[in-house]
Amino acid sequence: METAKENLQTEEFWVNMGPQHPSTHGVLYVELKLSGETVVDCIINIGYLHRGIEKIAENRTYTQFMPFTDRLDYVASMTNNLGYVLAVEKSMKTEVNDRAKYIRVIIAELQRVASHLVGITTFVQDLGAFATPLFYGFREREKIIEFFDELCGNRLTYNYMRIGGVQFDLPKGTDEKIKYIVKYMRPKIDDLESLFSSNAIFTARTKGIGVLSKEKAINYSVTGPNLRASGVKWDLRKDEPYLCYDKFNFDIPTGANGDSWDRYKVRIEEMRQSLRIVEQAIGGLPEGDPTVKIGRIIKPEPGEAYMRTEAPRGELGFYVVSDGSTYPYRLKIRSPSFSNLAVLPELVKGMKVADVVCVLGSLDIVMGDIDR
Amino acid sequence: MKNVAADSPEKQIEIPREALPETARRLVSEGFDNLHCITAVDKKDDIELIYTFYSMDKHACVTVKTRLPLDDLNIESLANLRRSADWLEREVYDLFGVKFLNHPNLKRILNPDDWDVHPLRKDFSSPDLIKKPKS
Amino acid sequence: MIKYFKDIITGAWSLIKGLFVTFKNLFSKAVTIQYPTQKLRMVDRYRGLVDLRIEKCIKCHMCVKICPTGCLSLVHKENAEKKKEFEHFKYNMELCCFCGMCDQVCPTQAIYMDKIYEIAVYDRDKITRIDLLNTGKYDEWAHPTVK
Amino acid sequence: MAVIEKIPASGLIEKFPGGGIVLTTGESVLKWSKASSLWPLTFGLACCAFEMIAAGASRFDIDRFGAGVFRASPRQCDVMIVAGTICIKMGDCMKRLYAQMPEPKYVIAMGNCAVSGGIFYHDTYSVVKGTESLGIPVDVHIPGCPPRPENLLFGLMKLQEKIRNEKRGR
Amino acid sequence: MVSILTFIVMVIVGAVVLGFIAVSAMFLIWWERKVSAHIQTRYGPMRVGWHGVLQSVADVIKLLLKENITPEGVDKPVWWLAPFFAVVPSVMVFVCIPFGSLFGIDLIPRDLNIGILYILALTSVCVLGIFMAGWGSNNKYSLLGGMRSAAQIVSYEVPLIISVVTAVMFAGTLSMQKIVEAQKEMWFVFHPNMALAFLIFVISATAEINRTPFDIPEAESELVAGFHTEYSGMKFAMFFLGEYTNLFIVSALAATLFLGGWQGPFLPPVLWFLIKTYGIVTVLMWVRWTFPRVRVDQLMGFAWKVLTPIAFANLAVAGWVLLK
Repeated sequence: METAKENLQTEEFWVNMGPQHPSTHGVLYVELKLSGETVVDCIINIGYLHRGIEKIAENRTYTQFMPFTDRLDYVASMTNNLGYVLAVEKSMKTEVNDRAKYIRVIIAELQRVASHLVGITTFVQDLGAFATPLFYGFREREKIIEFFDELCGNRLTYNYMRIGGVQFDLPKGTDEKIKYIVKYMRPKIDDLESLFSSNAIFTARTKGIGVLSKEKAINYSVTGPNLRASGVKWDLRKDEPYLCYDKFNFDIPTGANGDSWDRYKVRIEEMRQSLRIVEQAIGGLPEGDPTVKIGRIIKPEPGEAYMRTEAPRGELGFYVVSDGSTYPYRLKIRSPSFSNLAVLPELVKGMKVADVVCVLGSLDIVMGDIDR
Repeated sequence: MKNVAADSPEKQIEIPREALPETARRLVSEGFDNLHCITAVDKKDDIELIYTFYSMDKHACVTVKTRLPLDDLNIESLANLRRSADWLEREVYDLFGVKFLNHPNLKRILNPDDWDVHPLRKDFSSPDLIKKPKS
Repeated sequence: MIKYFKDIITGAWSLIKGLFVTFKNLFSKAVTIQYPTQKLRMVDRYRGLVDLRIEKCIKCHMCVKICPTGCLSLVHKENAEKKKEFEHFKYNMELCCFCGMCDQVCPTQAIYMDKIYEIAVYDRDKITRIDLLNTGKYDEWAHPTVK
Repeated sequence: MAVIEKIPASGLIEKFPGGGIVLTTGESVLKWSKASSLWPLTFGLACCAFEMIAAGASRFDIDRFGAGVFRASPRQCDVMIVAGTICIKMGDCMKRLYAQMPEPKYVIAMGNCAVSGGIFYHDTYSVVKGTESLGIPVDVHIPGCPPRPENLLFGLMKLQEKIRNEKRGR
Repeated sequence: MVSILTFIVMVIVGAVVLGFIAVSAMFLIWWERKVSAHIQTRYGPMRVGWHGVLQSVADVIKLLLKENITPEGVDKPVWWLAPFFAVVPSVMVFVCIPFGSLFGIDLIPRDLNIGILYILALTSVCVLGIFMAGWGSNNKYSLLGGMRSAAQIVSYEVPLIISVVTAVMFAGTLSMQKIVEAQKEMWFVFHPNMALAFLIFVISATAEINRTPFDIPEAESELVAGFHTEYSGMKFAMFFLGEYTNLFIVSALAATLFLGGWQGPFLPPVLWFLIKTYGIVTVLMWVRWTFPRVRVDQLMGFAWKVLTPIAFANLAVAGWVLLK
């Protein structure tokens, strides 16, 4: 038997995953070096969706650039809008009024729920539960999307936030609608959880897979739910509160091990916390006009501003350098998925092919966010 | 430069490029262990590199800036100190052409490998780039 | 040994719980909108195609200036009585990003976004240079038919 | 929340060729089968991919048209829905995917980016100006940024119409 | 004269069986699409025929019309034969599936006295087609899929056969018809031993026919389409046909061995048989559209560490019960 094993010739081979592959969440290209089913090496190639948004920003006025932020992380357009307007407002040293802040918080948190629904269910889809969880997630998400549709007239690219406020005030009867969404969403999240969390197959597939330690997470500058799953209690909404997040009660869920299971669990818990914030915000919504008149032409002082916000996928930073004209001199987008994806080769070495898909799904990346 | 610890949440320091590895090492040892972002700005005659470090314990952020003249775009890489620098430096190399010395794998990351232009430079031009008509 | 059996039983029970969720959904009502026979009513703020109320337009070029994609092109001339007249007002639907900036910026609400959303063409030329001054330009898409 | 309007049955309802009577030419049966079983390629590029999934999901349900079988392998699909921005790096892969599809094959360009480059037409260095500029023939263009799922379904019906009316020998 | 008559009967029986297989596979595809759609709270095919009943017909005609691509570098003979190897054994199995009786004629093409053995032997051949497809495609995904399939079937054959042996022990015969008749008083599934064997049979049969949660050979989210990645048109349709025929066969086997086959009150036997079979098919579909897929090593672990020992223990207990 021994000799037979010695004489057996084995060879490692490369497998290309992507750019067109059902579970790369877009156009990611992963090269895997396999020995049998085990991953020996993993190389990530990105840039298949690099649209040069940073270059476009230099040729658009501050207002005109707004629609382009929608197309960065297209699963969570509202939070991109928010990050951008906050950065420009910081460079202009203006602040919006309370009503606008509350509206922004409500919108951003609903968007987080919608985004996590997609994140979790595509993850489970990657694990092989074909279509059913994904469609449940989309069915629930559709409630929020329909609300956004009513709010600003589009389903995916909202272009809702404005420098100095928001485009429209909330339509009539929004209170009830949002309360209905919150009421509707809670049992549905429980349903999703009972479909996955207790499921023996799901547990076996995710527990202990792709363990991201605390040190490694910080070393790679991983942010968002992925960082919190590694046990770091860090959330910009609590630690560096922007808008009016300091007025709300909510918890930051953290994981213990940093494996795929924790990343999934943190997202589920975050949706519940987001609903809590929405509920508080809609209760304390101040009256007034949600826009500040700052003039049609936006012209920040020469200088620079860096603003980080907590997007659903992690810390989204906008670095605005202005030279006193109506066009940004340079706009850098520090996208969360970019850093989160970089950690993948570390996590998958020595694992099975199926685990690569699992880890990739649990990192919850969006290619538009990575390639910009 | 002495007292980088947090008295204000955001602190900027400007250093010559030779001092970057040393500064970075000190910042990391002082707890600013999250190299959050590396980016560059083309200031026409030189390129400004911006490193953002921050510390989760101290709730503080330090921005390190350094300038490179256009004819000598070389700087020591931080990829061996902080792993997050790996991709971020590749991105800066791709878009601005700054060469990071001792980088483990300095290849283009976003644009095709066979390009030799750096699109975010102010003097960049390409046949694919159609200017929007100014009105 | 006891753990072995316990694992199997708890595992099986967890799978059955999952089956219950799908079973519940199997007999709940479908949420589908059966598109050609049922349609969603577009909301008031819906951003469909860009349209123009010709008589309201004062040719101020605000919409052209604000457009992030450069899909509108307006040329006007002045007639004998120093009144502005259209030379052309073209709309390139191919480039439009339906952001609603023109709608928002227009001082007289002349340019607006209507509620047409069913647009599909075989030939691109149909949507590249749409004459906004032509009143019947969207008739085909306002009442879509399939043969 | 959303208001659903009932539209009286019109030309949009499909019938079995021959108007319900199974007495029809072989040609029209073949066309009918091609039109009612368009399997799309699982191929999302950017934002529009999410509206494509939404069209496949429970609310809009593209499967009603027989087009819900998203195949991951280009060898088994009939229609490529180009959903999103095509970048220069991706262009070659697109051409290869199109070449790998078996005849008869159809292409739907979904969203302005796939039609012409759309919002990314100006001032960018890495975006292909539409599917047609890659040399891939497009059957139906669906403008929108992104188009609503209903619009994708409408485009699909337009494609079915095109297949039903096409001359022999494609 | 007699030989000509036998020949005609053979042709008729063959045509009926083939027709039944085609119709049944098409029905199952439509049924699966409907069941999955309603699980996902949507409608599924609606627009061709009443609730889309003609959907599968359209699909099949279209698949037959598609271009048949032979990629460069495939191993031609293996590549061409693979779809046939995936379908032909499943068709041959129909020789001894007892459908019951209609107008006094037993609806079983030939009641072999080693029926169950014959069926088990043939179902194992199906894996050869999958493995050949994986090997011949000259595609790494296909190769991985084929390898996985081979490993999987070898493992799951063991608990499957042992659970079948339990049933055979209770019936005391290998003939399918007699196994059904042995359940005249009580269906085997109501016996505790056999209930367990039934569960084991259904689980390992799911693995045998590569359905979720054991669909690792074609694992869409990992291997694109697994062993049939490179197949198009007609050949792909044959794999599809084979898959759904196999689904029917294992359900029919489960119904025959454990649920009393065509036996039942009031309704004609054929109807009983079909109701039971399609009931099990529906349950398998329900399972498929609910669960994620297991990983390849977990799959093996489950077969060898859980199913096989329990099946053996069950067999031993059954033997003791019978001897008593």
